[in-house]
Amino acid sequence: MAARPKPAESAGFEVRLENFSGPFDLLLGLISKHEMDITDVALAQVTDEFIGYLRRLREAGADWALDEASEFVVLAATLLELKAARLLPAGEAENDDDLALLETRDLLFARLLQYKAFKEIAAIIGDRLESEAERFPRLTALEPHFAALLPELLWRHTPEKFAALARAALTPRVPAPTAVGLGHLHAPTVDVKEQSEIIAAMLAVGHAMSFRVLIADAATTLVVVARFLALLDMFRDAVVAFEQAGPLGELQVHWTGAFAYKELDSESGMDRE
Amino acid sequence: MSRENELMDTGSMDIVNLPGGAKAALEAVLMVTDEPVAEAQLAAVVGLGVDQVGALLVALQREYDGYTSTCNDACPVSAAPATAAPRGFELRKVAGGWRIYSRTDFAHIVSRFVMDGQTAKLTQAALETLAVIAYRQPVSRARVSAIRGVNVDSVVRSLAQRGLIEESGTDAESGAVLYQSTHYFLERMGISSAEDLPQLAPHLPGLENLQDFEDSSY
Amino acid sequence: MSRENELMDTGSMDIVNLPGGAKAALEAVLMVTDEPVAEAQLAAVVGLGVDQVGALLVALQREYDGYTSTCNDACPVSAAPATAAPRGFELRKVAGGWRIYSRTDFAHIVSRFVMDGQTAKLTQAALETLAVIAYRQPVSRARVSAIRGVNVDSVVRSLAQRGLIEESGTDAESGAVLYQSTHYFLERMGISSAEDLPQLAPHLPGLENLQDFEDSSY
Repeated sequence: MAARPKPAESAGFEVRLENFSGPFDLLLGLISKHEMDITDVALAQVTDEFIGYLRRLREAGADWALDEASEFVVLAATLLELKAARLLPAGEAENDDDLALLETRDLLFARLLQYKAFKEIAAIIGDRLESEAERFPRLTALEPHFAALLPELLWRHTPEKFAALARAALTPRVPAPTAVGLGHLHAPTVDVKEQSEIIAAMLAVGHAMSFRVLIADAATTLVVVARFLALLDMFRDAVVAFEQAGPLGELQVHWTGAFAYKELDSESGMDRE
Repeated sequence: MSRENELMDTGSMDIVNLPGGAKAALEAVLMVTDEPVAEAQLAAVVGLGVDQVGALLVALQREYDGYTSTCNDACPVSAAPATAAPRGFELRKVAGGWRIYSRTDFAHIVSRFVMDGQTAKLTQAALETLAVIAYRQPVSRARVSAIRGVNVDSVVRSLAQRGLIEESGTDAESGAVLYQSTHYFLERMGISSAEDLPQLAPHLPGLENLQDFEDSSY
Repeated sequence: MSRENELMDTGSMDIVNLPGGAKAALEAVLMVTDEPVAEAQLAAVVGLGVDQVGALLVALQREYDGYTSTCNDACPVSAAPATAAPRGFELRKVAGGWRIYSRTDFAHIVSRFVMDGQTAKLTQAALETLAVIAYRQPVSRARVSAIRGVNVDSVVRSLAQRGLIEESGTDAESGAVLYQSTHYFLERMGISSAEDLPQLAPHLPGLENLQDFEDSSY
């Protein structure tokens, strides 16, 4: 399937990973490296190369191997999707399913091309910024006799008001996390926080409980997942501890936190009293 | 309109009588600003029409570039070749206004004096993010992320800190913060408006219907 | 001394070949610096002798005043009357060196420009920047940018112009200019020293943890 022999082991993972900033980048690199159509890229081969590369990274003590690995999973999924769509006959679409797949294919290619276009534009902008940096603007302070013409400053700030302003300005601005669209999810949402309260209430009786017991009343898989995530959160907050006799054994959960879990919820504004 | 013209004439009277005329008056104003000055503001200050001022500025620009013009004011723009040595500075229209810059030929000399504004180069990731924002503005971080295929939060923050992008309200539907490029970005690019950016289309072969797909939700 | 001259000659070689020659190189420097530049410093940078540079500066000065000189560089100072219109700017030798100013004939127009559109109130951005400087002084612009999340260069310039902040030396490590609030600021606040500013809550971030971020190379 591969148009060229596998590169020598010593060549390593040729795509310049230190510069790559995401799956599209890597994908473009791969396509140009193998000088082939996306359908001809042997995913297995690329994966082998990548795993070998990661192993060498780890041996070399690079602690960002995990980041790279997770990026690669995204890449592999994109690649797989692209291949699946690409292998379809490009002729007339027979039915709606074919059409949908073709659209998927086009969409992925369009996104890849768009990404490539922005890379090219970024290079142009970079060159432009660099050449413009050779010009220096006249940046003069007003001569004193002109500066004196500026209207007298209106100042209505008391020290207290000014301090309030400083407080606001010095408070770190935590940017809202990038919003992830949930439009494609149809299942009713389950609130992890709510689930942790339920678990806290169950564990409040005082003795350890198995995970099986904690999810006994879960109506859907989603609730099971949410309870599991809630337990992870609570473990992070050091209010529960886990115990497991052996691999695949029953998971026992202990309450190790303060008496009431709701204290941890103070920031959510919930008050159950 | 006629009344306005009358007022302008009164204003222009005393300028024209000054040595160097209106062109020198414009130069004098350009000497004291630390940002590009809009034609309209210059026109108001010297008391001439915007068109007249625009023509004078172009004449000055040509003079600095070495095209001699012995005529005073309202000099016709000729297609003659440069006949004098260019000056060490140039007049440019950037970010919607006019401003004096040192000529690039002397960058190596000037840079020894001016440390200010000597900023570190942008990384590849920052450049690509900046490109997407400049061409898709106003745009949310989520959408930039979708186009670039990676999380862009920290890059967006550093671009804002460098003054190249800024917040511009929120998306009506999602409430997400939108970003746009700044005047400072235009200044740094040496262009007058975002419309002067190079065309994106030639870099997107066969994607005439790009609009459709890019607006789809990822 | 002779060795220094050799070095200078090498420098002047390429400058003379540039369009406009050494005179244009001097103009380029003078046009973008906002403080008087010493003749010796200019001479070192363009790679010519101090005497030569002094003569070129006088030639430039006369050119701006309207005495035409068609000769390039090393132009003999003639006593002929002004034959061209003077420029809107002039080159003056003041204490410490040479600087380009707007021509005094146009002071009334420049004044009009300075007063035009200037409001007596500080913008929100300026106030917040002033607050950060007042509470974290002495502090560099880069640090203030890091805290505010936006580029503060022009705001800092206008605060300095307003006399609310001033330079206070440079950072020992980075060499960056540091800023502090002024006596005028204290006067306007009605307090006698910066220590009299109301205390802020102790848990507000200092500058320590911003170090990493602002030093990252975006």
